Amino acid sequence: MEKPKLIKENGLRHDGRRPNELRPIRMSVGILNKASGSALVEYGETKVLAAVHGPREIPQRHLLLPDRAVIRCRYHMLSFSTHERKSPVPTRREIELSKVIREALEPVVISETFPRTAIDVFIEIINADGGTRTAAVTAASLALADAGIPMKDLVVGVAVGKVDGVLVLDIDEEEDMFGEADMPVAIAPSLGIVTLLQLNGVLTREEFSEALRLALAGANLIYEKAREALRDRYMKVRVEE
Amino acid sequence: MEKPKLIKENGLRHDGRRPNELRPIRMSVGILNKASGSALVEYGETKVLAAVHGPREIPQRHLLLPDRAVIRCRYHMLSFSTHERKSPVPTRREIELSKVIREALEPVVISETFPRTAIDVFIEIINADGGTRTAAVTAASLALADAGIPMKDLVVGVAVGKVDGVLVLDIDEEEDMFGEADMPVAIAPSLGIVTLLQLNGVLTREEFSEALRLALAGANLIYEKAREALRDRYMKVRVEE
Amino acid sequence: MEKPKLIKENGLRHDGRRPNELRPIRMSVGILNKASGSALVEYGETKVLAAVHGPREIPQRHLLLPDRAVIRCRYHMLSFSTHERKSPVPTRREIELSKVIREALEPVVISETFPRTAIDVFIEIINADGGTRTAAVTAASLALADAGIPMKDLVVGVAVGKVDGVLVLDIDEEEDMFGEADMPVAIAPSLGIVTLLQLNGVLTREEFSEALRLALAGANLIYEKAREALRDRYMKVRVEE
Amino acid sequence: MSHTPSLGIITPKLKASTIVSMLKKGIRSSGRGLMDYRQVEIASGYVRNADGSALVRLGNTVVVAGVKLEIGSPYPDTPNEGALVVNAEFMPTASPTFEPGPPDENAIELARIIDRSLRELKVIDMSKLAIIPGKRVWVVYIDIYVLDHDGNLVDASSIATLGALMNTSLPRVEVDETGNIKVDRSTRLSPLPINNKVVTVTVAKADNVLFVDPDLDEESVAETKLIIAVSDDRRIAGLQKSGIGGLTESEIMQAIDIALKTGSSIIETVTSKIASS
Amino acid sequence: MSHTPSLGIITPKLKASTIVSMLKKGIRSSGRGLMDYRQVEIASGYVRNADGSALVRLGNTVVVAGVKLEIGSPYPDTPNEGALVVNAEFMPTASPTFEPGPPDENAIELARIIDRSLRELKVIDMSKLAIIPGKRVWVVYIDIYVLDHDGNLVDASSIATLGALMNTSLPRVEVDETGNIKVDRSTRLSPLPINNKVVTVTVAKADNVLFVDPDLDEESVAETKLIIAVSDDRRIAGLQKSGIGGLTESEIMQAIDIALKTGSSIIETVTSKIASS
Amino acid sequence: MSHTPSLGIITPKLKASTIVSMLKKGIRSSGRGLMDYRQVEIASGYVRNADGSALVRLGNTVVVAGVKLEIGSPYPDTPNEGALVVNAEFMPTASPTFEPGPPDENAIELARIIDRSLRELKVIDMSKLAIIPGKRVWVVYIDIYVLDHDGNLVDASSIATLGALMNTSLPRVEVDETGNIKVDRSTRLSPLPINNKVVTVTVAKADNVLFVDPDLDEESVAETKLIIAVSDDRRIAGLQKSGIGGLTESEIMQAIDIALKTGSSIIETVTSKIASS
Repeated sequence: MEKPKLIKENGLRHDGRRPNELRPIRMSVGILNKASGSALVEYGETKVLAAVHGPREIPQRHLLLPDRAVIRCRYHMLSFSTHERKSPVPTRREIELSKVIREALEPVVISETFPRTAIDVFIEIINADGGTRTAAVTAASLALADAGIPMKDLVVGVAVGKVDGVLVLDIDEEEDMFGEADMPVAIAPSLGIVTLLQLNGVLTREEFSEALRLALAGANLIYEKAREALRDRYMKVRVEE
Repeated sequence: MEKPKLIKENGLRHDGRRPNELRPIRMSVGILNKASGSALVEYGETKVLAAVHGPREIPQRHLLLPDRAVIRCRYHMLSFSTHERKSPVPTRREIELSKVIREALEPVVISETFPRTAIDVFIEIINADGGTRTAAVTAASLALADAGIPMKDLVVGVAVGKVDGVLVLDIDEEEDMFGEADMPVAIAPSLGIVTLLQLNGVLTREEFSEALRLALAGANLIYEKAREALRDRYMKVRVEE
Repeated sequence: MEKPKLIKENGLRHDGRRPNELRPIRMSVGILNKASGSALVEYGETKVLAAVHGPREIPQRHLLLPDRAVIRCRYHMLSFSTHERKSPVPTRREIELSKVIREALEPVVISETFPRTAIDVFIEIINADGGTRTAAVTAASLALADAGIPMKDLVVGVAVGKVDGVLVLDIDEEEDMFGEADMPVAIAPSLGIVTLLQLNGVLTREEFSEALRLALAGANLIYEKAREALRDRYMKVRVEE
Repeated sequence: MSHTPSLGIITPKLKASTIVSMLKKGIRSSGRGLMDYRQVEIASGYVRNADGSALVRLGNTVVVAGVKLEIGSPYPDTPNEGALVVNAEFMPTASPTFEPGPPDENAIELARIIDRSLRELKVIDMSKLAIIPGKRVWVVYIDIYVLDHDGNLVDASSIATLGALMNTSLPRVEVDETGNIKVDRSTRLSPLPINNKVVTVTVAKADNVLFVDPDLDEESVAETKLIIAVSDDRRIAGLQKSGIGGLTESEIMQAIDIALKTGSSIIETVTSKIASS
Repeated sequence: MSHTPSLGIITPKLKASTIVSMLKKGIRSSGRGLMDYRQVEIASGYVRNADGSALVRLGNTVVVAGVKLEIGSPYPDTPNEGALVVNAEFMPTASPTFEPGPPDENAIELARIIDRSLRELKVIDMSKLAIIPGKRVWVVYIDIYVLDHDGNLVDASSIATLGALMNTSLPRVEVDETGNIKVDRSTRLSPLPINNKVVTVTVAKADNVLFVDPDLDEESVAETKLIIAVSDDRRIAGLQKSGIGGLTESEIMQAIDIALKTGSSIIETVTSKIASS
Repeated sequence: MSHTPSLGIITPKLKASTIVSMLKKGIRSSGRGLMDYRQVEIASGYVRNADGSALVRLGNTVVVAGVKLEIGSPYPDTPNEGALVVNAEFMPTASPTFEPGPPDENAIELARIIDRSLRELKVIDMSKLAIIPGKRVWVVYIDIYVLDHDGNLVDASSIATLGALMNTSLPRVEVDETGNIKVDRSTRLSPLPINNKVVTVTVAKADNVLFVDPDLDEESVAETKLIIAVSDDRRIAGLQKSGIGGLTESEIMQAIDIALKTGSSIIETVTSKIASS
């Protein structure tokens, strides 16, 4: 495929967004029946389901820790979620992202509350249109909250990219594929820390500094939506009671 | 390969059998030295070896059940048992049949006698000429009896097929491959229950009803042979003593 | 590739050695920091690293033995150690050699000293130019000694080959590939026993008898070098103290 | 090796015996009658990147099925026909008892039951899926994911599969003179050619009572199940006894009659829901 | 990782010491002398779907070997020759200590010992197995299954392999002008071309006593074994010291002499039994 | 599934708190300053059978990287370019906590970080690696083995990778008229074409103190690390936050500045050491 023009003459992106504009974002919490907690998060056409089981006992007792819960995390793509069918065998990319996402969640989960247990986070990418790992962090964070796991903060993520030389927020698949850089970022806003940071591409120091600020601004907007989604969930539960 | 004519003008099948006729059936019980029980069963050129180990302790303690023995079962084809060489990697078919055969045996094994143990059933298809899963049920059942496992009944199996529009008993490989339907059935005759039933093909309600009755009749004949084989085995043991 | 001439008119080998001549042999002991013991052994361009961990407890408790230590051994080739890149999947050859090497070491390790523990031997072939399994035995033996494991003797190995009809000592890759026979041998010289013996090729009784004597002579030379390398190691440790 | 399963989450004994005694009176904990199927909801085209997809809710059971069309080689014995591959996975999101990893025997059995029902009834017209006859054909990959598990996974998967197939369309392909094939997924030529429709109907048996569409609690008390694939012309397109127990001849015939009736009504529901979506 | 095995089924200590002390007197529990091989029975052509097969009983040890001929590509360095693949599996039917699953190090070692003996002695005339030279050749798959285990699996497998190869015949093939190959297994053209014959002879050592063909109890007391491949012209076609202990130079030479003698008599037995079957 | 690791060999609590309190005073147990990188030694061309290789010691950490060039097919979207495959394994020789077996998530992460830094900066000039454009190209396999583990495996691996690539030369190839390719490894035509150089610099954080190139003890007390790939023209060629904790925006910018400075000096060291070897 040839590289399409990603920034039009009017400065807008291929889908009409401004560089610092998010895609439409939807979140629903508590949508599964058998999980301790769950959330469905959509960034545009990227669709991610997260479910949490636990804190719970597990047969793999050698993994357990005496002073805290173990967090286990799997990032997994459904075979039809991508352009080319994904083989069911776990890819090295999925293994890496499972680690990176777990490490993004660890700083906010108060795992000391449940020693010798496991908190399991399962992330299913239902449709992939860029930014799946950052949407996954957001979904996982909501599912953990829905499961009643004590947390210091929510973690939310968004990817920034450099396309046709311009730094843009919340890149989609096409911008990822034909862009010059992709930088996923996740933050715990109240704690003031970045808990996921990767860069796939080449940036100068100044570009990086600007990209990071763009990501923080975007993530803060998503944070508001996430808190709203949680409030809706609690309201619903209270109403149902 | 082109489809051969499976029912000849005289109404007989490609190997000369009548529609409701079994192939020559041979059974020998107690033929292995190191297994708790064993049997070799042949339906025509289909040759199946079954061995039972147990009831016994196993290292996989998480599988054990407090109120009964666990039955474990593996259906496995030797690589040269089929027309094309079978790769040694377990196929999805073998995994499914291991389950279906185990579930056919479960209703007759009095597993409550041996809680916290395993009864292991290993089935080796030495030569495959149709009807391997039903011959396997018969062989496994005899091996269990030979191992002295208490049982409510023997389970015996036979496959019925629809070939050239005719329902026929105990189909062989050629009838399976070129026929319109293949229906393996296993029964515990004294208990009056069907414990294995599958249909691969399309039948009307009436055809199905007739096919089921044909299978039950055939299985009852095999049941007699199985009881005879067991009697021979006990006689032999007594004589050897 | 066409077979090259392996024995020249002057009776010397393709690399100028006499039939009963070893390649330059180098050994260094105690070169790794995190292992209990280690050694790097080179026979010409064959370069083998061995490391020992233990005696130690292991999570696989079902492997432990009540009256002795379990010896575990892995022979492994780095992907770039061979002419064609070796895939990272363990080959059947590597699995066989891990066993053969372990069995060559077992007779000299006084494993009764450490019941219910494991002594783990890891062998990495860094560059393969013939004789890797015998160099591996030598390296493993030195690493065990370096780890302070009590031993009745050192085991050292060397391969004898038949090339262009001539029996030659310490064959390299080219002699292995184009020769008529390859016979790796390892001995515990003070115990007077052969602990590894394989033959890949066809020999008459007389040829075999001569080949075995050639191997024993070569191994005795290597034994002297190995004892020297150990002495150097102890001297160095004492000096460092 | 297949082994007797331990019950994943044990239904408390008291609850179990209540369920059974009510079933014997013809009453189900959900208020359904013995022959009542739960409500079916379908979201057709749920997954943008699939060539066809459907999300199905059967009560609280949720399954998503997707179809991907890939270019591949035909089977040697059917050189001018497309090929079919059906996979199923029970996602760990669906139940605390499901572990991640390759499909276990239950998922494999489910996939193979659905595969056989499609294949034997020739649901997909494979003869229209050759691209370069004898060489390159469409391979129809159907992947089924169970997302939430409240019983009767086979029927829910079978409905999702039918929905996904009915939602599938063939992309435009161009074959150049050297035999290279270019797929243009942005242009859709025609729907996947469908000959027949099929769904499975699961009839469970507990203490000699037969009932359709068991939920998770009911499955935990059922001795066995008969899974019956039913075609739109009311034929039996496959059978599988699944589970530990046995069935009498007359129970089998009863189950068949229940399935033939229920199956055709489900096919109608699915068809009309997809038409109106 | 290879690890020191725990004895699967431990021979009771008293029994073990009895076996050893009798061996030292030259007596074996079975009544055999130290150099007596157990009786060999062969059922040639035991498996209909194999291209060659043999079931072998060596005392209570039972092994079945089968040959399948498949069309494949030659190795790049021998473009005009057939290829050979040898696999072995220890079936769980053979012993309560054998687990199902991929071959362990013992099965792999066994297969590789047999593979090397066939390959080095050029037992099969691979030069006659090209179909389209440089492109398509016969691949000879030998699969060995141990069904009942009473010791000396290598020799039993080696005999079964020789039996299966002698039972193998080449099917008729037709190559059309486009290079497509059609195999007609119902017509057999000629036996597999065999250059030489080989079997292994296993000599065990317990407390400095050497003896041939150990049974399972004897293996449990043996420190080590020397497995010697012997050709029909009484050459050594491969060696493998297997097991934990060591051997002196003179023990090795004794074992070789035992094997050369025993091996040729086994080859004769096998040949005559197959000829008369 | 990725899971919270248990610390392999636990640094005793007292030692850990000593390390941290010293770090807060700007002192490291090894005597290094917070911004001091350990000494780097390189043995270029360490492995004869590799097409390029380097053994690197970073303090007591030892890594060997090797390059193998194999002929393969190009990726469909870059038909006229070579391909790159990077693998890493943590050998059990390196630490009592490393198990043999396929790479775990840490080894996979390491390999992917290095792969991305090479790929994004176009370190290797892939456009010069086509042999038959559109059909056959060089595939550059980089395999990284950690042999001894005293911390900062990513940087050591990245340095070894750069060293191995700079040591790599292209063998002579001959393409005959039928498209067969013959590789002659005894004749080397030219070095592997390198566009740019890159190394990673790891900055660790413990109790709000930042420091470079952590050793194993320091890694055990660090909350998190930022791994920064730095190009020879002082650009950021990749980033990875690795480990459990978080970083503030200002810590990130500090780490970047440290890395840009340190990285270019490492690249100079490597280049001069290889030139002089």
